Amino acid sequence: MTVTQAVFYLMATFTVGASLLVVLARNIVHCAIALVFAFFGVAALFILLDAEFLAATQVLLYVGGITILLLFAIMLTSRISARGGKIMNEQVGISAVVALALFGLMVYANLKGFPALVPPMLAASDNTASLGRLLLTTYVLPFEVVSLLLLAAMVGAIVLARREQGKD
Amino acid sequence: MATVSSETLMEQFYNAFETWGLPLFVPQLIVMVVVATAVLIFVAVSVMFMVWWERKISAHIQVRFGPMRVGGWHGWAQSIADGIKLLIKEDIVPEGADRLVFALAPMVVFAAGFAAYVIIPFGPGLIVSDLNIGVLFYISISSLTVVGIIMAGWSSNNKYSVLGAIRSAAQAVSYEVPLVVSILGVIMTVGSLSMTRIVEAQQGVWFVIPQLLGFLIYMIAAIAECNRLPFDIPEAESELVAGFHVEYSGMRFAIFFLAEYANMFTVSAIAAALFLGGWHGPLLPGWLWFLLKTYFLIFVMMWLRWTLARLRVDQLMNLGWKVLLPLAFLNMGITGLILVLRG
Amino acid sequence: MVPLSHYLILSALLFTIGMFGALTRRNAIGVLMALELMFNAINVSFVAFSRYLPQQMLQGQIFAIFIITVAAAEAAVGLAIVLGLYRNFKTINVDEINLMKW
Amino acid sequence: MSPQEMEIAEDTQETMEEMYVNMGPQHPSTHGVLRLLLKLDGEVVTEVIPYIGYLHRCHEKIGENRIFTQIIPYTDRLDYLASMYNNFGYVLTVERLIGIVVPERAEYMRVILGELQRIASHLIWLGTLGLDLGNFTIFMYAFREREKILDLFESVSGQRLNYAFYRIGGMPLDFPDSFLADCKAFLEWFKPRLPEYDALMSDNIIFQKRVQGLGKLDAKTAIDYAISGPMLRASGIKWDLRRNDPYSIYDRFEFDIPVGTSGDVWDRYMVRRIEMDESVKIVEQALQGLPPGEIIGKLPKKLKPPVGDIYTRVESPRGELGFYLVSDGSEKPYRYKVRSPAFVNLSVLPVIGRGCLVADIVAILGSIDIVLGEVDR
Repeated sequence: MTVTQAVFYLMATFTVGASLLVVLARNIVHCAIALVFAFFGVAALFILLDAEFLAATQVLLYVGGITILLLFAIMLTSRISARGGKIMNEQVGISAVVALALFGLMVYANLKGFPALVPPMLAASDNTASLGRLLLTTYVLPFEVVSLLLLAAMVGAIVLARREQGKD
Repeated sequence: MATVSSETLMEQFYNAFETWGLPLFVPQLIVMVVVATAVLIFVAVSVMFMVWWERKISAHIQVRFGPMRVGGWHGWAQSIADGIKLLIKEDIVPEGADRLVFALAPMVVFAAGFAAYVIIPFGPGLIVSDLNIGVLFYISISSLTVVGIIMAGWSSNNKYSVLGAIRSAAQAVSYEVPLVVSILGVIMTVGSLSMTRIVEAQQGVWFVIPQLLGFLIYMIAAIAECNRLPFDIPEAESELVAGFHVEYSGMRFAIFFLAEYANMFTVSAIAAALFLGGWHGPLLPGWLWFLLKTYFLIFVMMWLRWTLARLRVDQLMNLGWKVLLPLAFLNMGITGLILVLRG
Repeated sequence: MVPLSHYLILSALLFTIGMFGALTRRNAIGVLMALELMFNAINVSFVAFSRYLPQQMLQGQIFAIFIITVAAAEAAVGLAIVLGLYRNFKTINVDEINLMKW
Repeated sequence: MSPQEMEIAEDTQETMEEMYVNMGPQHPSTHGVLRLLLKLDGEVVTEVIPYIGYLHRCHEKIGENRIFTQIIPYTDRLDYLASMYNNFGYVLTVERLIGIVVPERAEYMRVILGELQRIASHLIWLGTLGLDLGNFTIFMYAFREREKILDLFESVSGQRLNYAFYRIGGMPLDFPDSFLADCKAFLEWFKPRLPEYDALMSDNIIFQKRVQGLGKLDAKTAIDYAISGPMLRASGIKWDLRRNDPYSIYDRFEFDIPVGTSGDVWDRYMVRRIEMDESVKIVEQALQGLPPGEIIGKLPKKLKPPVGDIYTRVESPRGELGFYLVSDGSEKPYRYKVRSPAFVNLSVLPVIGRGCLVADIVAILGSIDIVLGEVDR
């Protein structure tokens, strides 16, 4: 087993464990903190896949942005020291069956469809630079569309979250 | 040149292990541990120096002497004594606290501060790892601090600490944006995110001259990121007692303290590398120049802290979003325009 | 080296964990977190494809960037909706929010 | 919402959207053991209720069981940052009740010490307001100057905080020989210090932005709540007992009464800041005119005031400090009541503190300048 493999399996286990915690932990703040670790695990996987830029973006956006936002929402909506109470609805059984079935299906397809593909040797070129070039040439239209989407989401979020004046 | 000899040394080191029949990752691991320990020692020593220095600066600004006894000369050993005191203090976990998160929070904060040292270019070749996404790495890893702060604030089971944590999250999110945008001017001029390349590009003119606006915005946002006066709203002593770390004492508090000063060093070092020409300077060796510039910026931060009053939360937000951010965008736009016109 | 299928299986595992969470959590924010997990799972497989398939086209990474952006937008709007729900219903348990009209 | 309802609501508090926070009694910015119950909406304070009584000492009841001279040391503990002035107010009341004439020299000594005390008290207020706003340095500067005033007091009375130095009928000791020179030297040294405070506080844009327009108290509300002292003057009402109801020898001195316009924290700051200038002027004039002679008037062996009551008020650094004494002809007062300015001024906090931010509550409280020893008595 090489170092890369060892790191991969380590990070994979770590990520899966953290995401299980996200789904199963009783305390919602614990879920959010576990989510941070899951995001970190995924970022580490990105580094293994030679996608440093994506890894940094992942940490910046998910850890620095989305998790903070989630924690903010948790603090605003739940009791500060809330514990106990049911966390799952009645669909646990059927959801588990569906999820397991889907997982089985995907693993089956995987084993059938993708033989043990080994990555091609990476050219020494800078991944980040070519990524940037691609984004602003071939994919410039989706890039602009996405920025529009972000703008729309920002306006929407502000309108939704703003309290109406005079009311409340 | 020091770099060349160190590289050949490393090669010999790796070869020795190969001849012993050990896999490559053993020497790699050893190198990692050694480097990490060296950085850790540097962080600890520099933080102790900074704490003592800040006390001295504040004392002299306030017509006092500050620590004068411990260690003889101007109380130089005061921080060491304080550190030992904190180490041997009782570790108190408040009742109703979430023990796991409470214990984890200082580690997260410190890890984030510590990880940023990876990309600080102390001198030519004196960098832990010259990542090709260097600046981006720093920006993303520094955002982890906020998670630690929220963890600390929430797990303490104290309303003041929750308020502090919420304030801190709002502040960090607001000031991260102008901070990043203010750096973009430099990155666009150099065309690389690598710290070494950025410093090398300042051979002639330091970026503080063409990017003065960016530098000022960066410094203001950086002070806010460090939660220091006049932006120390998350821990505002007179309002929130101590903000997110109200309930921490002893060793855990010491780690927060360490992380705070380590962060201060990081933002100053990044500013020195991005805007003040890093290790470039006449006569003195490069690493000394770098440290001098960094400590000068730290001095400016301390000076501000002991002179100014604290901003209010809404003023802080207004400053971040309505003043710094548009100015940072303006800076970026002008830089881009000049770059395009120059071809 | 790690074969591609291992990455894909990991991605599938993360995705199903996320899906299970999205289907079962009562807390609306918990549901959003599970959704973020699913986004991440998909990103893993995209980036893995982009690394493993020949020609080094980087399209996978481009896709991942767009997904991250969309996820950020989704989180912002989703949390705003959660806040709105909380203001109106004083709860964010999705199985208690069952009125079509308020 | 009544306090009881808020207590209940506090127990069932829900989220950050609506949160109840106890500020104090152990808190760095409540200037002692004041407890403020804040109802917060995020950062905005929607309700603020001061809870007092943590320093209650039954001051008035103790007074009713002591003979008139024995009460003097207790008055020190009222407003412990302005002990001289508390003594001043109390002995003035007893003197008026009995009808004792105080020698000229003693009156001058009282004014000199009282005005120095006013400066010292305002210095503490200045320093702590700076501290509340995050400016640590002004605190140290203010304390450096106060230290010198305390040195002067120590040379006169032997004490640094609780002097118990005024006596019914005059003063117990004359100034030491070096006092006049020391006091003049201090004033010469102190006058150039005042612009330093301006540089650190009022010329600083952050300070200006923080306090201007904050905690506005209009003249009508101020009168309705019986606000007095610098707070009342900041609201635009020119009312200073040294001028409007002169006692002792204040009618002999030239001094201005600073008045604010809008009654915000900034105006309160400026009023107190200028009052320090004016106090310096008064002390200078008093030192100039200090006559030689007796320092204590003629007193009967036993102090037995005639049956009757009296209310006397003086302008303490915090406002109208009043003493109400009812005598039944015995050696002890039948009723002894203190009207403490800090207590009355604090009562307006729920009005001016509503709707501002947590940080502003601290600034407003600092600008009211309370001393808990006087609030709780």
